[in-house]
Amino acid sequence: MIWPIASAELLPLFSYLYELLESTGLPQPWLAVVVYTFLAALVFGVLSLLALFLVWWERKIAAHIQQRFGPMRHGWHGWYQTIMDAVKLLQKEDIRVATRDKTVFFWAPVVCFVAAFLAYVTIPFGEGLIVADLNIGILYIMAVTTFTVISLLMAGWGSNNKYALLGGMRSAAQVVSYEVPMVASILVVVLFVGSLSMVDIVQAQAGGIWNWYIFRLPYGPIAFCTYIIAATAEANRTPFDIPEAEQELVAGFNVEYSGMKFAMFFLAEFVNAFTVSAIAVILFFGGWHGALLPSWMWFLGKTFGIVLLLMLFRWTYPRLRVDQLMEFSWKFLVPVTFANIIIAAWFKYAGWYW
Amino acid sequence: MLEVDGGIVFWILSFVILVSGFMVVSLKNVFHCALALVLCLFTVAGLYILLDAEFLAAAQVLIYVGSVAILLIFEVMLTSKLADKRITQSNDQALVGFFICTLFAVAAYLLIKFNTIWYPLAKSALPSDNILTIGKYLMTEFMLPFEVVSILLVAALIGAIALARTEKS
Amino acid sequence: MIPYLALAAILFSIGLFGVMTRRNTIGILMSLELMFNAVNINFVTFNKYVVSDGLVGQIFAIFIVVIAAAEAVVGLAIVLLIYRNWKGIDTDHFTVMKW
Amino acid sequence: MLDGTGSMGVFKDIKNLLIGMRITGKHLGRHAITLQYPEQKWTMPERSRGVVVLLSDKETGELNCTSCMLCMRACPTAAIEIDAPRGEDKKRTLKVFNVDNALCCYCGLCEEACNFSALKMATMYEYSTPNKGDLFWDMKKLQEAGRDVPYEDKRKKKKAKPVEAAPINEATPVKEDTKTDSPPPDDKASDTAGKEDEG
Amino acid sequence: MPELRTEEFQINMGPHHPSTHGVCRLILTMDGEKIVKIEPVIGYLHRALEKICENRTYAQCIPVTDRFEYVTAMSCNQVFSMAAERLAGIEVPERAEYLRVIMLELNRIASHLIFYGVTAMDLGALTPFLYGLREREAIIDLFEMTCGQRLTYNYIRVGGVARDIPKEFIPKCHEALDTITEKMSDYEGLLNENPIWLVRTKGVGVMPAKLGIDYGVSGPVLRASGVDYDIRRDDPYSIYDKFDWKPSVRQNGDCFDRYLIRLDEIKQSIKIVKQALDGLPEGDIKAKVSPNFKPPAGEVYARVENSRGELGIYIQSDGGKKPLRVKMRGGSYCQLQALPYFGTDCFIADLVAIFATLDIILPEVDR
Repeated sequence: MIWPIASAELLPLFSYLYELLESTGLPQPWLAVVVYTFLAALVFGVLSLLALFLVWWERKIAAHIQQRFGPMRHGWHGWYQTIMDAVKLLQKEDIRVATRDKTVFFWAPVVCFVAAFLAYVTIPFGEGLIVADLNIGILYIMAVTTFTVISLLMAGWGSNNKYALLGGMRSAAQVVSYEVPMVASILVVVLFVGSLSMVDIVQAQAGGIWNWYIFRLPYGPIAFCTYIIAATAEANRTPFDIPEAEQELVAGFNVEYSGMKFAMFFLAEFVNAFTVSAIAVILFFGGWHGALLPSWMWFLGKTFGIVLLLMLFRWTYPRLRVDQLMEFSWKFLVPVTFANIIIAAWFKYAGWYW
Repeated sequence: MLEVDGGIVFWILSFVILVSGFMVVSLKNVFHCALALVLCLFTVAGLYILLDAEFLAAAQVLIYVGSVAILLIFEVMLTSKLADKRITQSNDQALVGFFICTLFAVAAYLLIKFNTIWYPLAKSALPSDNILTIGKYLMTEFMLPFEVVSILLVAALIGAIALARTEKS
Repeated sequence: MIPYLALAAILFSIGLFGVMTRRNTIGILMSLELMFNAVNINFVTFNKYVVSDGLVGQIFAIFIVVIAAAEAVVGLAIVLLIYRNWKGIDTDHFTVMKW
Repeated sequence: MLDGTGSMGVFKDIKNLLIGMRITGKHLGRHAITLQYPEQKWTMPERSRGVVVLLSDKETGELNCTSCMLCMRACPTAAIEIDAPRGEDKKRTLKVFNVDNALCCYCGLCEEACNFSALKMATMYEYSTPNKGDLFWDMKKLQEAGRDVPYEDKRKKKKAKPVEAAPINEATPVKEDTKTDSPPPDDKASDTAGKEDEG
Repeated sequence: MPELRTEEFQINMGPHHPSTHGVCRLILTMDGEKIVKIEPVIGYLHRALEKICENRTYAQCIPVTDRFEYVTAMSCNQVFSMAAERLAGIEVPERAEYLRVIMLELNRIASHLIFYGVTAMDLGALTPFLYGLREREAIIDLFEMTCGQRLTYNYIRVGGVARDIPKEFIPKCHEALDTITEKMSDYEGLLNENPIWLVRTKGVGVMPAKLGIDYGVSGPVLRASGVDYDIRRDDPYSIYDKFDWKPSVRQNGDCFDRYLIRLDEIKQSIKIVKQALDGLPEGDIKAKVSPNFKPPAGEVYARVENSRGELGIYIQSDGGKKPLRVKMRGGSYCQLQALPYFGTDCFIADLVAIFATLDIILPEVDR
């Protein structure tokens, strides 16, 4: 039994756990079930903590941009404020609209939450620190993240509220149109690696900062820019957060949600932000590669750097209007990314890339 | 990877496929039907993975769930009002239809099971990297259909825009 | 192999049932998608168990998926048009050939 | 690019977007200008109009109020209630002096109307309560609250200046330095306010 | 092919909606995301201020006017005092006039800073809001130092002002104005050239000048449409004619011009305050007025230019110590009633932008 998730740094811990499991005398198939359940719980736990940390971090960044303090009450600079918030949301009354569509209303946050976490099956947190290295890696992530849209549509419909419905429809239109430039930006990298597997993509960038695709590829920076714009839109963050848009749609699709259901949407949003940042790091910034520090630290550090960029976007720019958003995608991003692919393909064909 | 008997997974998946598929054609609320369709298509993707077609599974989810189902849901939202009275979806011939379809299914099953001689292949395994192979096929043997499909897609895109856009007076 | 084909056959008949009995146009489109999927399952199954080499079945399935997407787009555009003109999307509305 | 200014517009737009990022990024490194309220407090300016208090004579410790009722008449919301029946020697004795802080609109007209330095709007502001009835302050509470409030005695120089209160000696500026987050710890106003809270 | 129709639906924007700046309800008829019809519903904040004034003496009315338009409460104090002074024929000392102008203009700057922040926030940029409030805080501190209150000042009185400024006011005021002048580059850098901001505001919600005049719109909103009309210059009150300044006018009448014109006005106001601080004479700060003075019977209408247009007060007196009738006229009301005529045929997001750049204060509408 080889642990699929075991980096050089964490291997001793995992092998010890495995021996412990084996000593209980479980048959092999059941052992695998236990192992994978344990892994799922581990990834889920780590990601929930990461999301909570991101919430806190975003509040801190926002506060300091605006020359405030942000949360300061719980612990050092309020570091466990978000945990307390989560506990509070758990305890809160679950307010349900009487005219809601019961099934849809209930399942929407669940689908959103699950979809947000599904992507982490193929994201390598460090060298060998990956649950499953699928050969369709990046395509798989693109595929499962579309469930977020379904969940937003479900929330919009299930709430039986016009604002929520508008939010859901906006999100559908937005995500469908930004998926195209996002995939097209990713293709530029995939073209050079020749594989969809996440591990292969990262391995191709081994050695030195100049091997990172943002520097190494022709038009790498442009691909990164288009990717990060499309990713901001996919993660529903300002300046593309029109499905929520407090000032227009009050809170869009999650206007009728409260308590734990709201918390699920909220956490999923931050997990999504982390996902797109992690993909950006894997594609353009060399994934876990880096000197001295353990690989997972490099990965997390780089990802938080990209998340910081997303946060700066959020707290600097006004929000686009819904039709301008579409126009921007179809009239600017799509042509640019397609041209980028053609140029990159030419480079690849001619063997010019360095 | 996970060493679970493929048989159990198949039965679970097919159960979900059939139940959700029946929900698609029998539920009163069109929105619920669309969601059932999403579930059905997603489980079909799981079936593809069992059949060693990972790329097809990903494409299924990406295209069906990510685009077609969203389009359908969008359409439902555009065309039926919220808090609408449930739209009548079945007609008087439902029972007859059900009977005919059951007959069709039984006949098909009998044909498959008893009346056809299948030639089970010598277990020459599928290509290990099926994405690579599909890519090669699309660029060599199936080049022409591939291009034709792309033209079809463009035509569909333009056609849809032309149909749905409002005329500026 | 037989269970896969049987599953596909039943799914196809479910889709057929939907196409025959639904009055709502979107419902009919959804049933059509079910039928497409049943066919796809068949192709992929044959690809695994019958064809000795290559991935021709999967390629066919991919083409079908693409064509289903195109069909959905055009079909839904037509549905939208019908809705705008008749304020409803039941098949009962389709009583004229042109307007 | 967004407003269709053509291809050259893209670079201009990117430049302007980066300018915005630079401004917010610049602020990210700066220190917060807000205060952690219950622990740290601003120094209230001397003229700040907080809650109404009754002032007492510095030597005798008795109320300065002469029951002239001017403040009661000046009050636009009738928040002040005075009952001072004339005694046998035709002099009024103050029996009831109530201020309903729920009605008070903090306009400061009563303070200006008073010619005897009998009441003042002190700089204290922390008297919120979950119970509306607690906002009704009677004479004892008002006197207690005004015990340590510094004031300028107007009684000696009768009607010298009608309403204008000249700035008192060490009138502290509003905020010493808005850039620091910790005001001087021993702040008189907040000290008295704190006492008030306990009382 | 007949004209294509789509389903219209109604949506209630407000009374509890984040971008209606209070409790205003707009009944929107929507065609998808497009707005076909707007129907404002007002009155959720009605407090009968005019009636309350009729039961107060003139001095007691001033705190009531503070609540009329609380973002620029100084203007309300000023216009009521002006009306009462004209009624009773009271001369205001020169120093008081200077102090009044300083306070009015500082208050205008504070109001426009709020406008800057709130408009940016309504369009999704949250940071400018805090920046705008940060500089406003400096001005509010000046007010608190002078009159003791941060929002409801009750500072400008009939016959003068309530108190003289403390001695550290002038250096502090210069400092605050310099900070604002310096920070203006930040404000402009964040939004003025930002392409997202430009597409969100340029050409959106154009109010034709004629429509504005027809519906009594005034102030920055009208000046953004190219009408050069400023009460401070055209019907001079107080001592505005002594200073060197000019009203800012822009031509397009869209949201972007309405936004820019406020930034221009901040600069003009800084200019006026600086001149007033330099020329501040010594002398009395208040004419001798009894608290319960009785103006002769008659009627008067006084108006000032506040940051939302013409702010007017009509007082009718029967010779008693209380006014017989008070009528308040605020700029926001006229802007809100013009909104349905130029705010339609745009997206709901545009309506938010238009509503924000009209800078409506609901208490002024509902009174």
